[in-house]
Amino acid sequence: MTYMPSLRSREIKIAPQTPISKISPFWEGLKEGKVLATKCRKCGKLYFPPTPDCPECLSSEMEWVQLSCEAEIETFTHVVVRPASFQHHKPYTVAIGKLKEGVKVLAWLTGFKLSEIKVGMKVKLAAKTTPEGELTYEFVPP
Amino acid sequence: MTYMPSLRSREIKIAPQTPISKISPFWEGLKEGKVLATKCRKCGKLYFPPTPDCPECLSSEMEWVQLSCEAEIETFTHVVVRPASFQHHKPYTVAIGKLKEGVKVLAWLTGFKLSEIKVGMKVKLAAKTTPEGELTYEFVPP
Amino acid sequence: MRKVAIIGAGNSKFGNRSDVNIMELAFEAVKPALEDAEATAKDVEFMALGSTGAGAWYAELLPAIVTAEHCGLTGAGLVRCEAACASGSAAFFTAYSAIATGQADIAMALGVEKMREIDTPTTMEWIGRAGSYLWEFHNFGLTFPAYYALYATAHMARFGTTEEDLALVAVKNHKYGSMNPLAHLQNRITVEDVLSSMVIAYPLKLFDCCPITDGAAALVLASEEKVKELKVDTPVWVAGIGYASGTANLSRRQHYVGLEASVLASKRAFKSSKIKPDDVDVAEVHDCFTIAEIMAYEDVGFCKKGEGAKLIREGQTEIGGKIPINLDGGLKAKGHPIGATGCSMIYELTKQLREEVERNRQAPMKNYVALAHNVGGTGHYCYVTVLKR
Amino acid sequence: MRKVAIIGAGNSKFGNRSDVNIMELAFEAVKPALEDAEATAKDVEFMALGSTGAGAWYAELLPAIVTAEHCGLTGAGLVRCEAACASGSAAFFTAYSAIATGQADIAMALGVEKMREIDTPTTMEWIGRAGSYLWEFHNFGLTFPAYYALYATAHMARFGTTEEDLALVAVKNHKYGSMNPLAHLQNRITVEDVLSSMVIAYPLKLFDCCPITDGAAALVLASEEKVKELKVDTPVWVAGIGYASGTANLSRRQHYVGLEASVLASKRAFKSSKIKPDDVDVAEVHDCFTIAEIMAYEDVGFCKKGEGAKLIREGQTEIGGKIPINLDGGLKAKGHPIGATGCSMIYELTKQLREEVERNRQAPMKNYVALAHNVGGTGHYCYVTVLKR
Ligand SMILES: [Zn+2]
Ligand SMILES: [Zn+2]
Repeated sequence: MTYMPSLRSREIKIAPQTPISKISPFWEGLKEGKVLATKCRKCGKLYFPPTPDCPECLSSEMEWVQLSCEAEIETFTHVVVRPASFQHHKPYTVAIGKLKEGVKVLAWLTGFKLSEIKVGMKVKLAAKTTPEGELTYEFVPP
Repeated sequence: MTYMPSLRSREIKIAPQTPISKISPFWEGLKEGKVLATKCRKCGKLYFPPTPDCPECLSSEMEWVQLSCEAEIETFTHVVVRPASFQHHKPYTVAIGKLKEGVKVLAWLTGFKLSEIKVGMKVKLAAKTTPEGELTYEFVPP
Repeated sequence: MRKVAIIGAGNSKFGNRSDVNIMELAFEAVKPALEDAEATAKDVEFMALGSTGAGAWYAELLPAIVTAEHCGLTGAGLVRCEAACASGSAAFFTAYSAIATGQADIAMALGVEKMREIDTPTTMEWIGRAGSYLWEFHNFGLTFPAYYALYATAHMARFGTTEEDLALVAVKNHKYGSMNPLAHLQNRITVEDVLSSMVIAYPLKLFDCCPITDGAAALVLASEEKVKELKVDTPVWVAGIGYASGTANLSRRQHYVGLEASVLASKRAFKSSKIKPDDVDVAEVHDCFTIAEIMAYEDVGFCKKGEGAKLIREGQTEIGGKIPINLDGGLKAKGHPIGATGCSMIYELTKQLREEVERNRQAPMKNYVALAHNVGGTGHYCYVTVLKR
Repeated sequence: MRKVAIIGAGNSKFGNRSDVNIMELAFEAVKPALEDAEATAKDVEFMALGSTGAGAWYAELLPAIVTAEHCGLTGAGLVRCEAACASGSAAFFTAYSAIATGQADIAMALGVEKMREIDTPTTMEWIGRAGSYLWEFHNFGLTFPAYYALYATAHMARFGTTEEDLALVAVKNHKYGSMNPLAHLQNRITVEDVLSSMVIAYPLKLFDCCPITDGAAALVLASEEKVKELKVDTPVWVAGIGYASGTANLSRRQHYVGLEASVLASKRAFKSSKIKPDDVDVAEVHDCFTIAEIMAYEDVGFCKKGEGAKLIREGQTEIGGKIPINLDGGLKAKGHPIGATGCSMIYELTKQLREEVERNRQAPMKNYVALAHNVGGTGHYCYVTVLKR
C-alpha cells in the first residue's frame, strides 16, 4: 500500500463516571457474594439487569431480591479478537443463561473447555471479585 | 456536595489520522512560508480553507494560489479557559481576518497586547512552524 | 400533511445530576410526559431522541436504545438526532414528521444529556471541536465561548453593544431562573456580578456563559384524530417548523453580527406557520451566551438588526414588555444540557401556552402563540418551532 | 402524505479510503447523486446524514455540517441521524418524511463513514459498546462479532444450521462483490476458505465477518409534483418504510434465533406498502455477519423461521432463485461503512430497479419491487424500506 499523508488529531482520553447511586445495592450484593435483581412492587415483574424504574408500569417502587443462581445456558460465544481495553485478557467465553426465576443474565463462563459447552447445559451464577479488585459475576460449573 | 457513587468507564484514547492527500500542497506551502488557497478553474471562486472540490459548481479542477497575506481584522477573542489539549498553552488570541483577495482566515493573532487589538486593524498573515515542529499560520503585526 | 399536537410534556430537574445515569435521567422526563398525555409507553410508535454526548460525555453509545429499554419504549421505531445544541429540536421535527406523514399516531421527542461525567477541560475540548475540527480547532483551540465571543466583539464594534448590555441578559435570565424550580441556577445576580466574573473568552465572562448541565425533557405528540379520540383538553398545535444551516468554518461566514441560519430558519418557520413575529406571545431563544440572546432578538425578527441591546435595556423581553423571552431562565440559568435543550424549550412553551407555569413567570397570552429558536453549534444548525394553542 | 421518489443516486468506491477525509468521501457520493438527479446542491432544501463515528472514528464532530459545506449544501435544513448500523436508513426515512409532509420538495439522504483512521482494537472497542455498555460491555468485553455469534450458536443448536451454511452466505456475497466495481472485497472465496479462516468469536470466523470499510452513498428524493416538473425518466418510488427496535441488553431478549426488531419492522413495511414478501424482485438484507443474512431471510419473511439455511443451500437467494439477495456483494463483500450502509443499500436497489447495474448481477424484474432491510446494532434498531419503480 502506498503511503498516504495524514494529520494526527489531538488525542482525547475519555472515561466517564457513570452514576450508580440508584443501583448501588447491586454492587454491595456482589461484595457479599450475592447476585441481586430488582422486582417491581406494583406489577411484580423481576428485572435483570436490575433497574430502579419499571419499564412495564413506570413505577419506581422496586425491591431488591437475591437470585437463585441456578441457570441454563441459552447461548454462548468465545471471544478471540478482543477490544482495546480487553487486550490484556486471554480469549474469554461469554454466555447468556436463563435463571430459574425466568430472568436471563449475560456473563463470562469459566471452568469449562470450549468443546464441553452446550446450549441447554446447567451452570451456576456466582458473584466474584477479580484479582484487580473489580466486582463482577460469572457462570461456573454447578 | 455529598459523595455520589459512580463507576469509572474503561478509558478510550482517540486520535484519528485525518487524510490530507488532496490538500497536501497546503502544508508543503507552509513549509516554504506560503499560505495557499485553492481556486476553481471552472467558476473562478477562491477558497480558504483550501478545498479540492468546489462547493459552488462541484468541479474538482482546482488550482493552488498563494495568498497576499495582507489582512484586516473582522473580529477577535482572547481564549482564557482552554480545552484539554491546549492546557499547556498560555491564553491565546484568535482573530478572523479578511484578506484583500476577499477570503477570510481564522488564526491566532500574536505580537499585540489585547488592549491594542481593534476590529478593522491591518495585520499580516504568516506561515509558521511551531517550536514543536508543527505547521501553522498566524496573524502578526504588519 | 396531518395536524400534530403536543399532548404531554415532561422535564427533569436540571443541574449537576451525578445521582442518575442517562437512562434514569431520561425516565424523569418520559414518565411525567406520558402521564401528562394519559398515554402508556406502549402507545408510542416512534421516538426520536436528541443527544450529542453518546460514548464521549457518558459511556452509553446508543442512548435511544438504552433509554427506550429503561422507559418501556422498546419496539417503537427509534432514531437519535444530532444537530449539536439543536438536537432536541431536530428530534422534535423528526417525531413531528412521523405523525404528519401518517406513519405514526403517537410519537415522542426526547432530549437527554449528561455533561458532567467527564472533567471540564475535556468537555471544552469536545465542544470546541463542534465546527470545523481541521481548520478552526486543531491548530487554534477554539472553545465554544470563544466562537460566540468572536460574534460579541463584532456586534459590539458595529452597533455599540456593550458588556453591560450583555450582562443585562444574564440578569434577566437569572431572575426568571430563580422562579423556576427546574432551573440549574436559581440565584439572582446583578450587572456588577457579571462584569466582575472571570473572563472565559474575551469579551465573554463566566456569567455570560450557560453552565454545564445535566437534564432531560420529553414531549408526546399526537395526530389530530388521536387528539379527538383521546379528548385532549389543551392540545398545543405545531403551527410550523423552520430549519437552516450555516457554514462549518466561521471564516466562510459573511459577517459576525448575527447568524444567517437563524434568519433563514425563522423566515421559513413564519412562512410555514403563517404567523408574524408580532403575533408571538412568548418565546424561547438560544442564549447559550448572552450575546446569543441579543443576536436572536434581531435574527428572529423581534427587532431590527443592531437593536437587540435596546430591547434588553428597555426591558421589552421581560413579562410586561413587547415580547417576554426565556421565562424559564433560558439556557443561561435553567441550564443547557446540549441534546435536551430543544425539547426543554418546547416543554416550557407548552406549559406557558397552557398557562400552567409558576404565576410570577407566566407570560400574558393574547394570541396563544409561542416560538422556540434553537441554534446548533455557532449557527451551524438552526431550528425554529412555532406553537399555537 | 405526498408520494416521494428517488430521483438521483450516488455511491463512492468502498474500501480503505485513506486518500480522502470525511468531507471528500461524501463528495464522491453527493456529486454523482445530484448529477443523476439533474439537480444542483442549492435545490436541496433538507439533508439528513447517517454517520456514527463523528469525533471518534474521524475527528470531525459535526459531519452533517462539514460535508454540507464541502458539497455546497449549506443553508439547507440539516440533521445527523444515528441508528447505529441502520443510520443510513434512518437518514433516508427522515429525508423522506421531510418531503412527504410537504416541508421540502427536494431532499437528500447521505450516508458516510470513515472507519479506518483509528486502529482495529479501538474500533472493536467502540462497536462493542453499542448495546448496553454498563451491563454487557464494561465487565464482559463483548465485540460486535461476539453479539452475533451468540445468535449463531443458538440458531445452530435450534435448527441444525451449520458452519458450512454460514460459509455459503460469504461465498455468494463475495461472488457478487467480485462483479461490483464499488465493492471493498472483490475476491471470490470458497467454503473451505471461510471454514479455515481464523476464529474471531466462535462460531464466527474472519470470513463470516464484514470488513472495516470507508464509504459514502447519497440519494436525492423528490415529491411527486417535482418528479413531474423535472420530467424524471425513471423515478423509484418509496412504497413504504417500517421501523422497530429491540432491547439494549441481549439478556432481555426472548430468544436468540432471530431479531424481533426485524420481524416487526418488516411487518410494518409490508403493511404500509401493501406489498407481500413474494412480490419482491430483489432485496438487500443486513449481512454484517453470515448468520445475520440467514436470520434476515427468516425475519423478513422470505422463508419460515428455521429455513434460512435451506434457502442459501438451494441457491434461492442468487440470481435465478426465488429471491436474489445482496447482489452488490452485501455488507460482507461490498463493505459496511456503518452510517453509509442504509443509503448504499437503497442506492443499489435504485440501480437494480432502473436495470442499470452490471449485466451479470442484474436481478430479473417482474413486479419492479425491491426491499432494503437494515439492522442497527444487534437488532437494536431495524428499518425496512420498500421501493417500487
Ligand atoms: Zn412494574
Ligand atoms: Zn467552481
